[in-house]
Amino acid sequence: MAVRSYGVAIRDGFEHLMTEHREVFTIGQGLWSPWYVGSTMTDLEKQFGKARVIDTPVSELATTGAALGAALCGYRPIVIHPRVDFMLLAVDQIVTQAAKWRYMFGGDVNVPLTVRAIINRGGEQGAQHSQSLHAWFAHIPGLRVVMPATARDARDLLIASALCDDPVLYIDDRWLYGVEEEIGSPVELDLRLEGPRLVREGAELTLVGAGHSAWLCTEAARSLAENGVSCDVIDVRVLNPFDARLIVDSVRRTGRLLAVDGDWTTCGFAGEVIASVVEALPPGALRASPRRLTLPEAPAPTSAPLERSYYTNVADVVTAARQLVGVPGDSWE
Amino acid sequence: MAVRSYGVAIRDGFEHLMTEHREVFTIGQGLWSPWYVGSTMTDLEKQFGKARVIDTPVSELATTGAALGAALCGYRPIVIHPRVDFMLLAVDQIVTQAAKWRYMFGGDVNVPLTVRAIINRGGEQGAQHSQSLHAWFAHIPGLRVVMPATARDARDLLIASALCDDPVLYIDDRWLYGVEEEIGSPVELDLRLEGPRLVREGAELTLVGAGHSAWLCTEAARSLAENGVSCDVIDVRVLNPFDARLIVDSVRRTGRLLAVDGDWTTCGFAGEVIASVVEALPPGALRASPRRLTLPEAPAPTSAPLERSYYTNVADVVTAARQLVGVPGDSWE
Amino acid sequence: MVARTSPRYDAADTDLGALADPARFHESLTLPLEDRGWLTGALRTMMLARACEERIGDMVTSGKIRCPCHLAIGQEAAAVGVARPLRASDRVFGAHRSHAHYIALGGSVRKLMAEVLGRDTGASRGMGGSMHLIDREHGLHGTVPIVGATIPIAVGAALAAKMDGRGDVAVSFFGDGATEEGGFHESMNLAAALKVPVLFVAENNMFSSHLHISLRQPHASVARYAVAHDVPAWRVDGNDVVAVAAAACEAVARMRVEPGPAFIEAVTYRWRGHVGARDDEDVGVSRGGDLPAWRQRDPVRRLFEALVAVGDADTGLLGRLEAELKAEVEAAWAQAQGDPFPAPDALLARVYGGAR
Amino acid sequence: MVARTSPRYDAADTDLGALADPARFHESLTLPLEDRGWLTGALRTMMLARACEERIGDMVTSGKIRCPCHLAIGQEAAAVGVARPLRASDRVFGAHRSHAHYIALGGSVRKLMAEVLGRDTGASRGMGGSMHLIDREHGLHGTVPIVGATIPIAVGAALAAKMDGRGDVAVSFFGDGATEEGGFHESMNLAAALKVPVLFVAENNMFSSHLHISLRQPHASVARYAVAHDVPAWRVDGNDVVAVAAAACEAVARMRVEPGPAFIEAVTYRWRGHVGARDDEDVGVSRGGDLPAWRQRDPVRRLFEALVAVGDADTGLLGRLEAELKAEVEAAWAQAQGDPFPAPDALLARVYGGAR
Ligand SMILES: Cc1ncc(C[n+]2csc(CCOP(=O)(O)OP(=O)(O)O)c2C)c(N)n1
Ligand SMILES: Cc1ncc(C[n+]2csc(CCOP(=O)(O)OP(=O)(O)O)c2C)c(N)n1
Ligand SMILES: [Mg+2]
Ligand SMILES: [Mg+2]
Repeated sequence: MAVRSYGVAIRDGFEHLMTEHREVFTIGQGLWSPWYVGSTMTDLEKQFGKARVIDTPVSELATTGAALGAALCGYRPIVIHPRVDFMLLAVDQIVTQAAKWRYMFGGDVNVPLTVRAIINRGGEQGAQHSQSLHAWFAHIPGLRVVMPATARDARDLLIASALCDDPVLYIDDRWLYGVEEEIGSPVELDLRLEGPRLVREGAELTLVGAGHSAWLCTEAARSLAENGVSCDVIDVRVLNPFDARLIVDSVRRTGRLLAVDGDWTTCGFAGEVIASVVEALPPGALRASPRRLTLPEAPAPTSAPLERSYYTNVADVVTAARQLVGVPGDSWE
Repeated sequence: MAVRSYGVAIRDGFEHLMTEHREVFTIGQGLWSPWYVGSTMTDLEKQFGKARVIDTPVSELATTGAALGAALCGYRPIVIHPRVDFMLLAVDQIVTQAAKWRYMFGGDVNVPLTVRAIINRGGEQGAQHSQSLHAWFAHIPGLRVVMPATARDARDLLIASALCDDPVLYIDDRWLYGVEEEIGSPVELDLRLEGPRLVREGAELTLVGAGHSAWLCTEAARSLAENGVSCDVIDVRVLNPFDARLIVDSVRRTGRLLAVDGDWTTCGFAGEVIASVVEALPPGALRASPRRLTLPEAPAPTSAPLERSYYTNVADVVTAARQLVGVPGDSWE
Repeated sequence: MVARTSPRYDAADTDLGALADPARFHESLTLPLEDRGWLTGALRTMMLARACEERIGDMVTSGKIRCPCHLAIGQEAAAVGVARPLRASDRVFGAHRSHAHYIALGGSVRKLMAEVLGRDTGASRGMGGSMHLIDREHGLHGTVPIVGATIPIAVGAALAAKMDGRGDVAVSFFGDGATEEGGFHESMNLAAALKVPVLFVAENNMFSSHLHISLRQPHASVARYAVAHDVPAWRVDGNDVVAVAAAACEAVARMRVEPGPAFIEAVTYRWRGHVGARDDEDVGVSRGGDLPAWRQRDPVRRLFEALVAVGDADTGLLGRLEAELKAEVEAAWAQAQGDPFPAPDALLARVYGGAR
Repeated sequence: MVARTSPRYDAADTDLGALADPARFHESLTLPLEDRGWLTGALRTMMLARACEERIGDMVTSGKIRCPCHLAIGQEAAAVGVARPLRASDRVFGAHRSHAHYIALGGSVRKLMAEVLGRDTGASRGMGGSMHLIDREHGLHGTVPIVGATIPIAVGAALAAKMDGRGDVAVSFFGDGATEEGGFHESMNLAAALKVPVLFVAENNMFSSHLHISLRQPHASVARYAVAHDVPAWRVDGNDVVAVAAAACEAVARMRVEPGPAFIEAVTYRWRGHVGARDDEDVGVSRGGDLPAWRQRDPVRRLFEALVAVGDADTGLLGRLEAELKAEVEAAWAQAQGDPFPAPDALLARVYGGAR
């Protein structure tokens, strides 16, 4: 057991993969850069050589397509997009090629491609350097979508993604790079068996989130508990294929659901959580109307005060939870 | 009043726009082609000249960006993508540029760009020639998304889109081109005032859909009525910004909701309809769990029998509706 | 660089010159002294591809085939010539017009027919139809209809081949229209930067759907892009299977020993319309009246006459082969029609991988 | 084509030759006989851009500015030279490194400072920061940080200008890295096909973030792409404001009368790091030790010395201007710091358009 930050744990995942699996290599922008990918790939090119840690021209589409091509020929490439925003230039390769390749060729072709995209927001970067859009990709059959919320998952789900024979979009979040956890040595999970996890048990409310939103839920649940509100917290982990059963069972017990998502509302993942739950539960199973806590329906602003109010924080989750369970404000001191 | 097919009505919309508004022009692939865009633009280039009806190289991204650039300089371009699938190569220009342009430059810049995308599926075309993905675009603040279901809307919402000062994604569906309606002369609507429309009133169930799905709902409601099940049918028309109030009010009355959508389930538009409704209604307002009828979680197959079972038809809607209202099967002959 | 047996075309030329003149190159081919044995086989393969596509065209017209079919009739020499130096461990990718690529690499006619009929016995098990063909056994790793989509994928296959270190190469077949997609340029630069063994094969038939290249690009020759991206290029008469094969052999031989990209522009013409069996003039697309002349630049006839001239074929061969191949295709078609469709569970069972 | 006053560089050359040699072109500029009046203004504008960016750099270091700032210190001549033939009705677009473009076109220093501070009085009303600048009054229609994104947008602005028929042109500023985006090539071809008056200005500083162009492209000169796309191209010393202006004047003059694209490759170098005030060597990016030599190719000093040589400036001018501009920037900064942030309702009120 050792204390690992989320960022360093990602690097541990790369190190494990490239040491144990010769067919794994990484390609993308900024892999030889001191700042592009934070602490998550530091000196990998020195350790494994620039032939397996490939920095590229500013060509998202070709780089992603090339990784797909290598995946079709016996390798397990991990293509890196330092921002989700940049990856949008390559959606054709991810969504129309990789995700459909096995199917349109009869089901027998393995597509062990991992696309790693980094959510990198805040810091007054503005509208074009802030998007997450995980809902877009969770919408696509054939594409597995993973969002780790803890250091262990950051490492082990990266490993599971690379070892999976289907294309996987692995999305990590810079806001989590500093979060630490005590973890053991790397484990090779079978991604097809992974799904949402109950990370905290409670009785009055079910809090659901993925990635950084799962972290917000956990933090909020802690402070809610101190104020006598006990919550189930579910870390979604795998957004597609989405298995809602654990969430449904939880809401059946708590009767209340708050879905937190650091993305936009309309057709977003929080709405999917709510829809999946109410479809599965009989009418009358809820004690309160389910609620989602998401971004305002606006692009990301730059101006500091606007940016502060734009993003959801732990206090916002606590407030929303409190309203849902109907705890009056004054009982909160 | 004249009987117009949906396809020809779109052409009427172009004709009105280009006759009445000198700043309107169209650009995209296949505009001089006899087959690309069906009956919707026939001979427009002969009528208005190839300087205003511009066919292009196979360059979706540059063509879309160019239309945006013209929109920023006093024109009202309509860029055509003969298939949603091709448009994916241009999502950066639509989602990261056009949709955010006004906002990131302070709110005062008009972006009167219309992107017209055609849903063109079936006919054993397969996985790469079948996507709709309207949920993706409805997810983006700053981008208005319109899906006409009738000939009148096909024409008048196209006109409203072109005359709107915000970027609009207008999605029409080839499966509707033959649907006829008796309509008057073109009307210039203010898109900002348009939204979902109640196209049929009933008591037991609320059917909701957009574009071709709205047509399915209307057809199904007719046959359901013949069998004693009366439904509200709501044609969504404008998916973003999404105004769910009409749907919420309907479900408050009927207590039952079936959302039909010709797209995938996870993070799709049907889920958004359900989430918006249950968020707004008090617990216990529903008489049955809401339900969505969407595509199977698979890319589009080509093989005829698989393709037949892949797409939703009127009978599927009727069956799902019947189950929701709990009408036993045998009472149906 | 130029292919040995064809007139010298400088890849840097921005226009096609004589190659674009349909009145030229009707004469029979000049055959190389070596490598003659292969040519009779090449004739047969080109004729087989054509027989398949003529059959498919008829069945599209009759309505028996419903998936969109893009026929390469008239362009067979590009596919067959490029296939000359290839081996099963190479990785070939195509696009929407790839029946000839599939046949040139040795694909089964029965599986092709079954695929366009959506049968479980098809090349893609009935999941892809004409626009999605695969035959990994013979090195065909996939053809898809999103224009330009397989170009970067082929670059990655070449990267894999380079990492394997066994001298395999990747090949990307695409058309002149695909050179207008940004991904094509990104791919050329990436291949040059990574020095991977990918052969870009542009079949320049001067049309993208209904539009002649003069309406889409300032110049008619696309090899000029290879020059800009520092990729060695050959421009050849794409209806001269000997010229295409010579360029391919030269390019591939070098790539196998010294990994790096290469480019072949094969100037050709499609006899049929963009999609389906018609010729498009029926629906008002002007082909400048060039079609009849282009039919005279027939890659099959030109090779056949050359073989007769050097005594490698008798005058009756063409007719005998035609009859034989027609029968072969007919038999495959008949079998395919009896083949089963994918089972209903294929709809959901083929999306994700099975147990590891 | 070549710019009049600079040595003849053939745009078809694939490498930069002397232009890439930091030891060259340190001497003062050769001034044209005509158009001298403009040069003193050009000196002042280049120095103003630099003064603004030095201030911004300091404030980034001090933490007073938090948005990412990409400084163009050392590259001022490209912006100021290209601005020479432009008028307010032209449409200019930039990218992430566009402070100098904004100043060169006449943008307000106060609004620039307010923008990087996120104030409602900023160029983009505090909604964009350093990477999103607009000043339509002076012809700047937008700068954004998605690499290559404004290139096709500029092509469309040029299409609009052509439709307007008033001889206006569009200008797209971008870097060498942007030429690796497919959209750049699509845009060049589209501009050539539509014959629209867009001037593509590639500021080739030989770096994309941490990577030298030799690690990204087979050749160092990007003008070769213009040749492939049949776009008339000039390659100039980007630190020679006279050479840049000459090329721009020639290109724009032609475009105004006869719509069509043109391309200028301005070879230059950035003195600071990719982002922020540091030089990147501090974080381990090797710049090959070229930085000190490149500082000697200072576009400001070279113009100043030339002006002194011909008697258009006295030796004290540089110091006086420096002090004056420093004070101007300081004042603007002070005012901007007192400016209000956007009101809370701006968060949602600026997404869609208001009443028609
Ligand atoms: C990304 C994309 N854009 C547009 C199309 C429509 N389309 C299908 S084939 C084709 C023509 C391509 O021309 P070319 O590459 O020369 O191939 P050819 O048909 O001549 O063999 C086009 C534009 C498509 N399939 N994909
Ligand atoms: C589409 C996209 N990919 C990657 C990036 C990250 N990025 C920001 S600036 C930059 C370098 C661009 O280099 P160049 O175009 O030469 O401009 P310069 O920084 O030299 O002025 C990169 C890669 C981005 N912003 N957008
Ligand atoms: Mg073609
Ligand atoms: Mg640069």
